[in-house]
Amino acid sequence: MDYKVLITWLIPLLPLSGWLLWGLFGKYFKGYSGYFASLFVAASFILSVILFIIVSYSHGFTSTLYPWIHAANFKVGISAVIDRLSVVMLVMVTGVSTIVHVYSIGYMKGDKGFSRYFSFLNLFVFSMIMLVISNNLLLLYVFWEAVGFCSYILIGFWYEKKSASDAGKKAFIVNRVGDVGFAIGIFLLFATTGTLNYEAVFKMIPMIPVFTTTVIALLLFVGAIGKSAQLPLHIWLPDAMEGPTPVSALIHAATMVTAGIYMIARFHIIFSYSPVASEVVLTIGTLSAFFAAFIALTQFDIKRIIAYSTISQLGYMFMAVGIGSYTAGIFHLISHAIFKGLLFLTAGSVMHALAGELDLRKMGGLYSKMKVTAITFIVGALALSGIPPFSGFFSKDAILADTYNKGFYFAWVIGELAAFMTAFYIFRLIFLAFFGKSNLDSKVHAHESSKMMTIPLIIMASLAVIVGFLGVPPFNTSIFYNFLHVDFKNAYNFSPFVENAPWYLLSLVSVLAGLSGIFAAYLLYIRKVVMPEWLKSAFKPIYALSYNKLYVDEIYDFLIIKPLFVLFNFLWKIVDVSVIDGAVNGVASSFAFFSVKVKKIQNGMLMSYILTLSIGVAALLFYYFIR
Amino acid sequence: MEILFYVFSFIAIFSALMVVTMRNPLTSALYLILCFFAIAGFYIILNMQFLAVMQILVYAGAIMVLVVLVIMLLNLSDIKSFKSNLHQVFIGILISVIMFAEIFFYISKGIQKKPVGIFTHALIKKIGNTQIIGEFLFTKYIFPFEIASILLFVAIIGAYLFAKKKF
Amino acid sequence: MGFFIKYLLSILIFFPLASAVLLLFINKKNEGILRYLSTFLSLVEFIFSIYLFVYFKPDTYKFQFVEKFHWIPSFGASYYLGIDGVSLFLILLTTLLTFISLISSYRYIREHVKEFVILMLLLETFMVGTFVSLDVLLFYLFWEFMLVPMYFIIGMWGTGKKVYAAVKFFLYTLSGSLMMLFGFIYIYILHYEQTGNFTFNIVKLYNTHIPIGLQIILFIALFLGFAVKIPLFPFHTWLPDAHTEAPTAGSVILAGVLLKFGIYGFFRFAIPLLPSATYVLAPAIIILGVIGIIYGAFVSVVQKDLKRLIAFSSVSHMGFIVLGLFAMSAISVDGSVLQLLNHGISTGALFLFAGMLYERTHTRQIADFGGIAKKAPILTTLFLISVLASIGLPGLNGFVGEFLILIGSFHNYTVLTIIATIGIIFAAIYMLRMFQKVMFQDITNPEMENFEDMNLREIVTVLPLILLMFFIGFYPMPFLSRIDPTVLHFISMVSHHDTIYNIIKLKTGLSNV
Amino acid sequence: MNDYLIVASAIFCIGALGVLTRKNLIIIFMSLELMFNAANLGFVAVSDYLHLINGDIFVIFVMVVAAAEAAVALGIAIAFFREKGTIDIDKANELKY
Repeated sequence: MDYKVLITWLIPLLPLSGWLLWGLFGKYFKGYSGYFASLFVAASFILSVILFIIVSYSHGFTSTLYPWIHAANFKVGISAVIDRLSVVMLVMVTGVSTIVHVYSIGYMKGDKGFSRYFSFLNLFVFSMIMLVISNNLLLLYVFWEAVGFCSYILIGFWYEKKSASDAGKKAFIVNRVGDVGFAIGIFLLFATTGTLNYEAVFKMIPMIPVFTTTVIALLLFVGAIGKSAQLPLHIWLPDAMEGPTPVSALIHAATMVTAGIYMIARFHIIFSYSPVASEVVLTIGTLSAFFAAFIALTQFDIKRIIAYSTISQLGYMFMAVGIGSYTAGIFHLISHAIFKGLLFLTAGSVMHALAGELDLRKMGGLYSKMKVTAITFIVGALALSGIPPFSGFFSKDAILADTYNKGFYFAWVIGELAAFMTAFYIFRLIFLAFFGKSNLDSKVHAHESSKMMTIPLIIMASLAVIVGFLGVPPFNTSIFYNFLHVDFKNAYNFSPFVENAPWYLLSLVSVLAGLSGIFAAYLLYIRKVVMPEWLKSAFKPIYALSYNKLYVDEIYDFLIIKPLFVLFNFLWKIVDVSVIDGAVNGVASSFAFFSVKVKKIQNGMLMSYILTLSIGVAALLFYYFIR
Repeated sequence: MEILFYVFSFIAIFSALMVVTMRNPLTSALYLILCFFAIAGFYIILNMQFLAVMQILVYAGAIMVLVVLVIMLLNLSDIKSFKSNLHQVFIGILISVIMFAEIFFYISKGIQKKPVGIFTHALIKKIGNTQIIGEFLFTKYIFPFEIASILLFVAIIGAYLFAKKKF
Repeated sequence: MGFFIKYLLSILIFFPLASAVLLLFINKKNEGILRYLSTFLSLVEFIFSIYLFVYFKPDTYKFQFVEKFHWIPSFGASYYLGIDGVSLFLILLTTLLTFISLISSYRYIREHVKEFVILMLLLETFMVGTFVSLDVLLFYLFWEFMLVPMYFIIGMWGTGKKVYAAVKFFLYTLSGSLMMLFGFIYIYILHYEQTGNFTFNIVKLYNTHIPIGLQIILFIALFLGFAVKIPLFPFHTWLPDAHTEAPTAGSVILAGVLLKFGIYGFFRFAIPLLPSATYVLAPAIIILGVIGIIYGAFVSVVQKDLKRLIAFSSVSHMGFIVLGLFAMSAISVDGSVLQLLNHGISTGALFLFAGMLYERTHTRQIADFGGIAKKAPILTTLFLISVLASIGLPGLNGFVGEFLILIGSFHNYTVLTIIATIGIIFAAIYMLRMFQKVMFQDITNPEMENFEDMNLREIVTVLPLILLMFFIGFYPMPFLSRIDPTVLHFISMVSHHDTIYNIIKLKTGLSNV
Repeated sequence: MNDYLIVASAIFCIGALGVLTRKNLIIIFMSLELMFNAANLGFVAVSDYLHLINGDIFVIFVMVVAAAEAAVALGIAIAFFREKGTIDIDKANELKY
């Protein structure tokens, strides 16, 4: 076997074997399964880096492990495509996974499901790797669902808690709604092109009618909405924070939720040939970016704030891919993976220190008690707010600049507004949690976390600083752009540049938006120029809207879930039991009714039997007579 | 011959009517024997002397003796007739009459089928009806004949079981 | 060995019968011997059926292992056996599930053990016989014989309203199959009128020319027989009762094998015999199937009884299979056949778990459970895998079949396929709701405190099924490659009849749904 | 031949009348015998007309059956009488639902 192929397949197989090992023999490894699991993933990471180097100095390739489903003219294999896009994603996925694995060893220490946890985590890494390297839509769909399942099982990891298992179930089902759209898209694609292989599909796309392409693209996008938690299917992500925090960092910030962006980037040909679908992507992305940030303004649960922030940042990425700036989208994906992962991990560290406390109102003044955590958190927050020289600045700015230059001014304005709100809510969190008066529960003894947890934080924080420089503005000339753009050069250029505003002016606007957000938070929560309570009462309807998350859950509950359950009960109790079974039993009981009548004839009197018999004989004779 | 036929017919039908109308079972039984004799007479007219003899031996001899014996045994002669349901009597008569009418019409419509067999009166007379029946019974019908013997055997056991004091 | 392979099908039919006769001579007090011996014998039977798999030639659609003897020459009935890629796997499924359900009932069946094992083996004989008969009369005989042991299994060892359930099952299927018999005899006589010789040989009957109007009537007659068995909406109401009240082994066999006969009957008899009628009626049947998918899923959500929920989910799953079969594309039919196996495996496993839960707690009400995951991690893991297989999670068996069905049907029946696809959302809802309430959360019912995890016997019971789930999920090729030639031949056999259908469609202005 | 058949049917119907109207078990039995004989007469008459011998043979078997029936029926009558103290046919009414 070619060594490239070997490396390619070793990358997913290492975590897969890890899953089997810890899953089946977890109890024999005791506390060491975490170390081994991290080692396996780290090995995958190293191999990914090697593959990255190979690909950047040569060209991509595809490789088939074995034929999976061959039925009539439907042929799909377990096969991988290795090109620049997939190696970038591979390095990101395995890298973040490695860090999170190491962090988890400290975080999950002493949990009775230790091995189980690492087993599932490895399974997730396997699925995610396969998702990014798969070479056909079916395989993509398979691991698309598989990561959803891992998310289900990891969110509901502490299954005794009803809220946790509820959240897992909700995540799975909402994801499934998206997946159904995705699946139908695949069906339509197969019905039109007759194949599911990427290359073959992409060759066909320019030849099929735009309308069909649009429908396919929109259906695929439904899957992305579900997986990447965009409006209106975002409801599962905040609830998913019931899971262990490293899981939130890995799955619900860095990797799985970005699958939607990866998918659109991967299928950029389909999307670029359908401007309408791209518009929809842009719209949904913009709305999500804005409204999620809006909701995050007033939340008090730190993980939920970060979760809404994730939705918002994913919205930015969708904006990018919606305007055809795929490279910028992927760049933001990478930098977001790092700084959002960092934010979650630090939030986990805070939680760990405070024995699981998540409510902002019960924190405060933590800076003095846990310096490393606080500083790394602030680094992450600065990156999120888009303050140079942190990575978020470069990546977010690349997106917003493209939005402006391609003429989507409205989206640009919303984007800048959201950037302001982003900076505000994340620094509100910082000021409330790390500074100011301590509102801690007296029983809780806050302390810095162990080395096992802080070292990953430091690594992530330094990455958050470094990675940004891969995309030094102007983005179109940066290293990252030059590396990745090769893969997108076949895209149909549906939105050419219409403006050419200088990059530094646009950057200035973004930075100002971020800084003003931070300043506003500073004024409100540190200097207390205006009391937040006053604002709350002054803008009561808006506050309520934000605090109650736009009432989306309630609307779904009222409009969909409750009527459906009424329908279900109706179908069962009325239609099934009464109508159908009633009809059947009706036939049966009508027989019973007649037999009660008829059995009177059977009165035991021999004479009447004989009489009946002779009437019958007479009748028979009569029949012969008239015949 | 014609005269004999009508005489026998009259005796047979009259005694049959008597059988069903007499109140005393014993009287009925005696009329029944008379009826059997008349039927035996028919057989003789029809050249089946063997059957006529069998008729008298088996029916009048064996069966009727048995019946009379039972009547005596149960001492039924002095049990007066049971209250008959008028309703039922009426329907019975009606059905019987209808049935008879139907059969009568059916027969009088006539069955125009030519003789198919070879056993003409002359042949039967020549060979002798007993011999013919015997030959058939022990060659072609040997199997039913044997079955009949088993049936009788079973009947004996059955009758014995029924009449036994305790089941 | 040559002899063994040559008469393998007869051996497969009569071995369980001989085993049952053997068991007759064992004193009914020796329950242990009865159980172990019957398990062993069914294992031997399963091993025999593996020979079938090994010696099966994958690259042909022709009937294999054919045996043909005269049976009733004056009727043209013969003892004609043979299998193709479809019946091969159904036989394997039958023998495997019989073995498994015999092991699974060690604890559940406490009384009349002898009668139970004998009935199970008899049932196996009849089921295998039904799958291998290529003679309509032989098929019908086995088909009807099958009801008798099942009737007793439900009626004697069931729970609750067991006699009601058994009688309902019996009458429902019997009345359906009488209609079917009528259809068969009609075709038989038609064939006689056309060719002048009586034959029940299905391969010869395929060539009968039947006018389209008559085809439709006959198809409806056969349809009633098979649809009840599937069970297609609205003929499904016997299923929840029968499943719920039957003992575990009965439910497993019922769900795993008996439901397959309906589809198998369509595949082997109704569709090839009456192809034009199939094309005319397929949209209607598919609509029923899709209603079944959605309806079964909806009703499952609100079920309170564990087994009843699984039973309704069967209705939903069988709807998918009907959709795939009648969509008449090679891919979807492949998927349907594979899904037959998958449904047998995953639903069989679910019933086994329901049985285990019932044995421990003597309740089937979902609300009575909760928090079992804490007490029984192995049970939870394996149960979860089965639930996921039933949902159709990728990587497990259910996905492959379901996906093939949907992608194959999409071209011909776009809207209905989309509706069916939405059904898989509800599959996730009802299964996960159930699983959460049964396994997760905290223990609320104090009786669950003493819940024991699975013992070795129970693990052995479900392990083959769990392994199969993974195997089919990851590498379905050994199955698909054997099914595929048969299905392609099936499609080519019926597809030239769609011209007639197209003419009718033009005349009546029917459009594809 | 027709005359014989008419006589036979007349006897048969009279027998039927007896069976239908009377309640005495013994008389019913005797009426049955009448009907048997009517049938026999029919057999003989027809086989005489058609020049066959089968009907005559059949009569012999009917006689055998009649004899057997007589034995069993009278056995039943005795048993019935012992059980009920009467031979009223209407008292035999336990054979019902």
